[in-house]
Amino acid sequence: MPTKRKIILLLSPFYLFFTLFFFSAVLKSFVTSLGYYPIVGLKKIGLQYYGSAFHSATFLASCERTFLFALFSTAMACLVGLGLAFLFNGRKNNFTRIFFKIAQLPVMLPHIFIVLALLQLISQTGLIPSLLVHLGIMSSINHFPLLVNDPLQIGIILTYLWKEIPFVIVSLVLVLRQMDDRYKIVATNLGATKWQNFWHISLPLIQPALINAFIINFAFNFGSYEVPYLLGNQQRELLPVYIYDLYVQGDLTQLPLTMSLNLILSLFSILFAGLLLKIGRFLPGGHTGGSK
Amino acid sequence: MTYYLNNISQKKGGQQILKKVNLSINDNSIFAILGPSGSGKTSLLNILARIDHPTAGTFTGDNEQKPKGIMVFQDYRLFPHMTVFQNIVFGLKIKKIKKAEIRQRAERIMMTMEITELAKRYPDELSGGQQQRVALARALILNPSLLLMDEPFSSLDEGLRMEMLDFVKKLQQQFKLTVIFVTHYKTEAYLLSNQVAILINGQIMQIDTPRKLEQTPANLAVAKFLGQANFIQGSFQQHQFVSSIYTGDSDFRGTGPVKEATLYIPFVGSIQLATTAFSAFNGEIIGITWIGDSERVTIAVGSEIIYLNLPVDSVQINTKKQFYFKRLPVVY
Amino acid sequence: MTYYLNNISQKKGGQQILKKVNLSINDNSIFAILGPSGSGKTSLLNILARIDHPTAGTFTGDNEQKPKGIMVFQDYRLFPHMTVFQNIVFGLKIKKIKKAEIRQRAERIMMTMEITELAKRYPDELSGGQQQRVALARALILNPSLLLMDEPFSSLDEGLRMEMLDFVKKLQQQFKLTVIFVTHYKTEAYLLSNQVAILINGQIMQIDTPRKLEQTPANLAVAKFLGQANFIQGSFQQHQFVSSIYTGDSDFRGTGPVKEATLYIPFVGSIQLATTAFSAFNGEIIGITWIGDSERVTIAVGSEIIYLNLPVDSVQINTKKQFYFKRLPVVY
Amino acid sequence: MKKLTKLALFLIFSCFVFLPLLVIVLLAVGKGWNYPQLLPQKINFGSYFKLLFTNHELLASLTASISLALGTIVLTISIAYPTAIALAYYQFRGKKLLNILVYLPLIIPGIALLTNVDFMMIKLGLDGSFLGVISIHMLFCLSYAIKLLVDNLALLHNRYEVVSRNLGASSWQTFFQVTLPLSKNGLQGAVMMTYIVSMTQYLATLLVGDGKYLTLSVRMFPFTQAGKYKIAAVYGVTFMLVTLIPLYLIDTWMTHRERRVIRA
Amino acid sequence: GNSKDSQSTNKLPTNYQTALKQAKGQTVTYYGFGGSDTQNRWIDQVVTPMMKKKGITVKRVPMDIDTILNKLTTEKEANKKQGNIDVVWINGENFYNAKKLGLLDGPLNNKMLPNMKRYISASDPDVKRDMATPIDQLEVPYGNAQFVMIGSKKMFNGNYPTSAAKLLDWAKANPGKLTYVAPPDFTGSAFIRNIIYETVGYQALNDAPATKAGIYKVIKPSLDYLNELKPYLWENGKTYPKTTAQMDKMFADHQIALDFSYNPMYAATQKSTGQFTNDAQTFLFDKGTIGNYNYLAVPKTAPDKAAAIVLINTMLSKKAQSEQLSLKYGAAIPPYSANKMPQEITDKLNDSAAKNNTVPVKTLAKKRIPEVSGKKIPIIEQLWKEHVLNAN
Ligand SMILES: Nc1ncnc2c1ncn2[C@@H]1O[C@H](COP(=O)(O)OP(=O)(O)OP(=O)(O)O)[C@@H](O)[C@H]1O
Ligand SMILES: Nc1ncnc2c1ncn2[C@@H]1O[C@H](COP(=O)(O)OP(=O)(O)OP(=O)(O)O)[C@@H](O)[C@H]1O
Ligand SMILES: [Mg+2]
Ligand SMILES: [Mg+2]
Repeated sequence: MPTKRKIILLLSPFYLFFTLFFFSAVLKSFVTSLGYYPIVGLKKIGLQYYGSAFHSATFLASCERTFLFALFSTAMACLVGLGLAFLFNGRKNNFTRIFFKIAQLPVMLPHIFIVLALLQLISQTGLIPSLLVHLGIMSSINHFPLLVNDPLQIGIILTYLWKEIPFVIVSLVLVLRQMDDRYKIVATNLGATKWQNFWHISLPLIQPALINAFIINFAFNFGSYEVPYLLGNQQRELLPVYIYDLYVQGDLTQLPLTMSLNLILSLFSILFAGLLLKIGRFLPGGHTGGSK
Repeated sequence: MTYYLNNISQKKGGQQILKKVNLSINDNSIFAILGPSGSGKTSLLNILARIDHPTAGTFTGDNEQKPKGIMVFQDYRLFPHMTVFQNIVFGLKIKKIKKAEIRQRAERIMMTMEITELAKRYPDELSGGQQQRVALARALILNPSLLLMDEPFSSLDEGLRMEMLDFVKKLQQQFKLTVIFVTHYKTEAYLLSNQVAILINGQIMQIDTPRKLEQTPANLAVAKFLGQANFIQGSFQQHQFVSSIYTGDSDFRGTGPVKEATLYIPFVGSIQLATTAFSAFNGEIIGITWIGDSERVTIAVGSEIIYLNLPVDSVQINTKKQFYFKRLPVVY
Repeated sequence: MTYYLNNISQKKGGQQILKKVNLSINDNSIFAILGPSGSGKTSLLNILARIDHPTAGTFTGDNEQKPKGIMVFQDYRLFPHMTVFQNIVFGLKIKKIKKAEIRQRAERIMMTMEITELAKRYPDELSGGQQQRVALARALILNPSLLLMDEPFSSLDEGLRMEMLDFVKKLQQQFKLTVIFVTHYKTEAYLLSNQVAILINGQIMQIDTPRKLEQTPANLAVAKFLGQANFIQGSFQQHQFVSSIYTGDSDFRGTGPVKEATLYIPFVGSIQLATTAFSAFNGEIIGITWIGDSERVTIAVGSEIIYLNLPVDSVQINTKKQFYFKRLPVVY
Repeated sequence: MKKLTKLALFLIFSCFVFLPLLVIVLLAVGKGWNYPQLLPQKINFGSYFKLLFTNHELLASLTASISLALGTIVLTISIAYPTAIALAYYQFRGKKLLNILVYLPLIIPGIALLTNVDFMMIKLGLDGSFLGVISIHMLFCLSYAIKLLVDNLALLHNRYEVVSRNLGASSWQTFFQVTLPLSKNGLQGAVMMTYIVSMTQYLATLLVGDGKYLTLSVRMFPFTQAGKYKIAAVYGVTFMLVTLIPLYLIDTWMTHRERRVIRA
Repeated sequence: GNSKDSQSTNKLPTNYQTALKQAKGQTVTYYGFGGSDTQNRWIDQVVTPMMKKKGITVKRVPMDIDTILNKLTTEKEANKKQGNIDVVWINGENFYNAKKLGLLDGPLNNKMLPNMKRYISASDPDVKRDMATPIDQLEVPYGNAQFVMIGSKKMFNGNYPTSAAKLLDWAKANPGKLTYVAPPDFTGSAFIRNIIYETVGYQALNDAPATKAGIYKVIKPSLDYLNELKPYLWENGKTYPKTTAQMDKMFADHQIALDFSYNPMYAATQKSTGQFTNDAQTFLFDKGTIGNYNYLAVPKTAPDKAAAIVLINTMLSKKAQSEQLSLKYGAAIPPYSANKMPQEITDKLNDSAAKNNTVPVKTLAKKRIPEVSGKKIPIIEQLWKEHVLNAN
């Protein structure tokens, strides 16, 4: 059968739904961001909103801060998740099976829950400081470092880690399960140590999955406002919160600006994702060609 | 140094797939293990490579307590994410050998394997035989003191196979390697090694030189495995083999009930037209197939059909001939 | 019905791996394609099975416009999630054939393949040869009108291989199948088929009967591929071949410059000790290796070394002998 | 020694996961939990269940949530599978672009997207309809589903599909007999993520659902956002139960049936 | 409302009787913030049964007003004639926007709403203006809110800081024991406005032009005050709680001494569910606190306006409002005009204030300061962010 027709057939549902619901919506927000929002009388089309965004020092500073923050928290999640996935990917072992089930738990719950629980746990009157005081490890709860709304955004990072480490584990283990240890056996036989094995064989083989998980998490960490809104530090405001605040002020004439900021943020994420995919293709493991 | 396999047994899926294998293999030699499909060859090599643990028994060396062989896998197992070059140098890179040396060694071995132009390809862009050569190169480049090869030439054509065989032999002599290699293809075994063990059904049946093996297989199983032979049913009575095509003296090696004996007539080297002291049978030539270096001749002896490989043009179809055993025929 | 391959070309990774292949294959026959590793055999079969598209050319049949062969894959490709039984009956199940019939056909073929006891196992619990037999069974059970086999016996031992060959032959006759099979192992090709095509470097070099192929390869490439031969460099002057070991008449088939010609002396069937009209050379026997059905004899002729396969015990080591061509020697 | 570190890591990780969950459960069933009390003064599971079963809305929300989730799963998988197959098996023009496109719904912030999607839905006459709501849920699940499937499918490539087609199976037969079982792990992941993402959609459900689909999340999120800890926790525990139980059942069933490792 | 069959219901009925007749058998959909369990309970347990008696089913959709407005705007943009929202809970800034975009239907007048006529006098400022936006009969008040302080008796030793100055003094003496929710949180923002009223007065702010520069000039002293207070706040004012919930918890745990709420009975309801200890005490600033109303409105796209009218009238009824006085329904004060307040409600209010140890209604009414224009609020928040939060 002609492959071309087959591919068109395979992709048409995706493109159909994407065009209907997604591209059209994005297009509309793009048009709005250009300043065309007739319902409030804005009809002048131009790049003025983009221009003002790039001239705003707050915005740019927030951009940089958010990028570093997202990069760091995503990298942490991926690193820890990767390590744990490797330690516990066996399927025969009951112990690792239980581990996998536990790891699935956080994936299933919305972020908002962990925010709620974290506030109960690590705010200064939370369970953990109380426990430390009770146990005599700390003399007063005031010595407990501020972990919520703190300048280092530890609260947000913890929330993201709680959700994302398991996500990384789950997506990697699903791949690792499929990939038996045949190549590991070969490498060991050729003299590779455990570490070399990990570095040269296992890691490249799951590299595409890892990059995927990284991009998904990064996009979330970079673009979502819910958690930073609740747990973030107001002085070091993250970009999504900055945009959200602008949005909820309820001034509809500001909507084009909000949209342009959102689109700038998205564009940045897209470029970064593209870059990561590109890098991934050149890194070891970029060519798997279907493991044989 | 000598390697010892002591009473190695292996069980899998409730089945005994290796049964008390005992072998001692001199170092600096090539040792072939020949056996039919499913006889346990791969399983045995896996144990020698310490990829698998035997359920019983040990594999030891004179000096080393735990020798470990480098393996060429039957199913190649090239790393799918590495190019041919990367695959080949993997073992060297792991050992942190200098780049220049790696490059040089890789180039040499790729030249020998005729895969130099493939260096940048990925395994899924190679033909079967090319993959097998890369797998070979990946192990050979390490000059391992103990090299294990699992049917390493099965996908190669005759010409390449011979070159590879020569190369392995040279390498073995140059670096004083010990090579244990497994095959189902007896010519290969005979060409490479002077010591061949026959593994059938998880048991070592015979260890001998190729010639001895062919002429006097230890038992019927070996004889049948070596193939290219006629097996004539008969009985063994009063020190005589009795059957429809031949009755007379024989070299009896059977263990089974005397009532049922089998006469072993290999296609090659057992029967000739020139007269000897051992008259065999009189038969009619009913078919001749040309098979390259000789002719496969189909002979009807009474109601039995016998096949022999005879020199080209030594008999004509539809003629009758008297055949002779070269020596006393073997009966099991 | 006849199948036609019309000018099939294939390009991959910037390389021309099949070059205008033209073939016509009669139905109800077994057609063998023989070629060295990497010559494009698998690529060609993939096109015949319509797994791959040629960059140019077509594959057609007399009645069918788009014939499609059922393939036995070189790397087996057993479905890893199915048992041996499920793998074997896959094609039948797909066709919604009755359970009872499926069961019966499967049992018969498993018996022939000697894999009946493996029915409930999964592919990763099988040895290499067992996997190959399952792969064969999976295709053969369908009695496909066009069967494509890619090195289907490479992992089987001699005995099994012969049985399988017989089985395929019988099946082919019984169901009037057309079988195209690919191998690098020439004996296999010769045994199964009377029409053998030689594919080298993506080109069909010769289509002939086995005997013709061996005796008069169309060109040097074919000769070299068929292997088991000595190639003596010399020149072709005034209708005479001139070289250090032999100078005289020859059957010249070369195309190249006359200055450089090559004398083709296969190990088998070209040279004998008995006197003929074509005196070859006088050499000293410097080595004898026993290779099963004959002896590989190493002969020093001046400074050249020549190998021949001679009947066992026909020469003694360290003796000199006069050798004769059986017929006019071929020179390229 | 190594076993010990592994065990230690396991325990740390378990604490990391369970501590917050424990807090939520305690919040849901406890009463009077103020500093410096370590644990709630009273723990009363009865009150939780009473709240659960006397809440007449809960059952309706559950039905809404689950039917939407199931609908989303069907829609998402039926779009994600072909797309993933194309991405994992074939080379075609625009593949790189598609690879990035797939991430877009995750990348573009909800603010920029939701009202505009709602606009489109109104224009298409789909707002307030089941199809409309599962379509927007699908939009957010699609990235996960496709990526998880691609990761998995790419491992085996289409080697076995080729065999199946060659042996005479139709596209559909091949899909159900070969592709599906071989990518079971990826499918499981995709279904799981889709279920979860659909269950947790709040704004999208409200906006596009036109208030007709009052799912568990729709009812719960105002409380969590308003920081009504206790009632949020009650909903949260319920949410956990209805998410975890079916997903664990699926997982157990899958691993149970899966007698064989699918080797890449 | 599933009333697509009857065209007539898509227009506002002319009077209550017609509305009642038309609405019979219909479903009315109420959209409002769903995060208040007491409010939800009131609608579910009090209003819904009352409506049921009138043959009308109530459906409550929990959606916050920002989202509702969004939805309505989108519907208007997409030219949708009939939506799914019958009644919305709206106020202040959002009303300003909704009105500007012409999303709301009206007039909602006395003819249509007998209970409005009965209990609310048209001259009430809160019926005329919502955050300085003229109401023009586009919304109807249904709940009364006033900003109150909740202090810890123990920590303040019974001596509550009833002015900004006292608050500052106390903060200096007890550093780290105060904080406020960061704007744009609703209460946090209100606290800042209340401080502005304390320091520069309502009138000054109300008169200031709605520009950043204009407001800054006026509220500079207030910002200075907040900056002076800053180092004595929790975590030295480097960070602030983000939600009232967070602040409530800090207060409950006695980490801070002062909490705020827009509901005068908030402390009482919190105590009744065990979230606050008995130590919590409600008080006001001497100069007064901000008061505003919660309003109801009917969108132009409402599918069943007759039922909407009935619902609004029912929510305004004496029965509903007096039920709402109990703690489990949030103890919200009715929006009734002081002179039209039924005696039994007044009694109940006084009774409850005494029992729950809160500020009496009279006092509340006396110390009520109106809201400023909704347009100014984001500007104030912006200024706070620049000059207080991010000031070094
Ligand atoms: N996991 C397993 N469970 C059950 N039986 C197994 C398993 N693995 C291998 N076997 C059986 O063990 C026997 C030996 O297998 P092995 O792979 O060693 O054979 P082999 O000699 O290498 O054969 P071949 O030449 O066909 O590769 C076979 O009969 C095989 O079916
Ligand atoms: N994807 C690819 N890209 C580039 N070259 C390829 C690709 N696939 C195959 N080739 C090359 O095409 C040639 C023919 O391959 P093919 O697999 O047909 O060989 P073959 O005759 O089957 O060899 P073998 O006997 O070793 O299996 C080989 O040289 C191979 O390297
Ligand atoms: Mg094997
Ligand atoms: Mg091939």
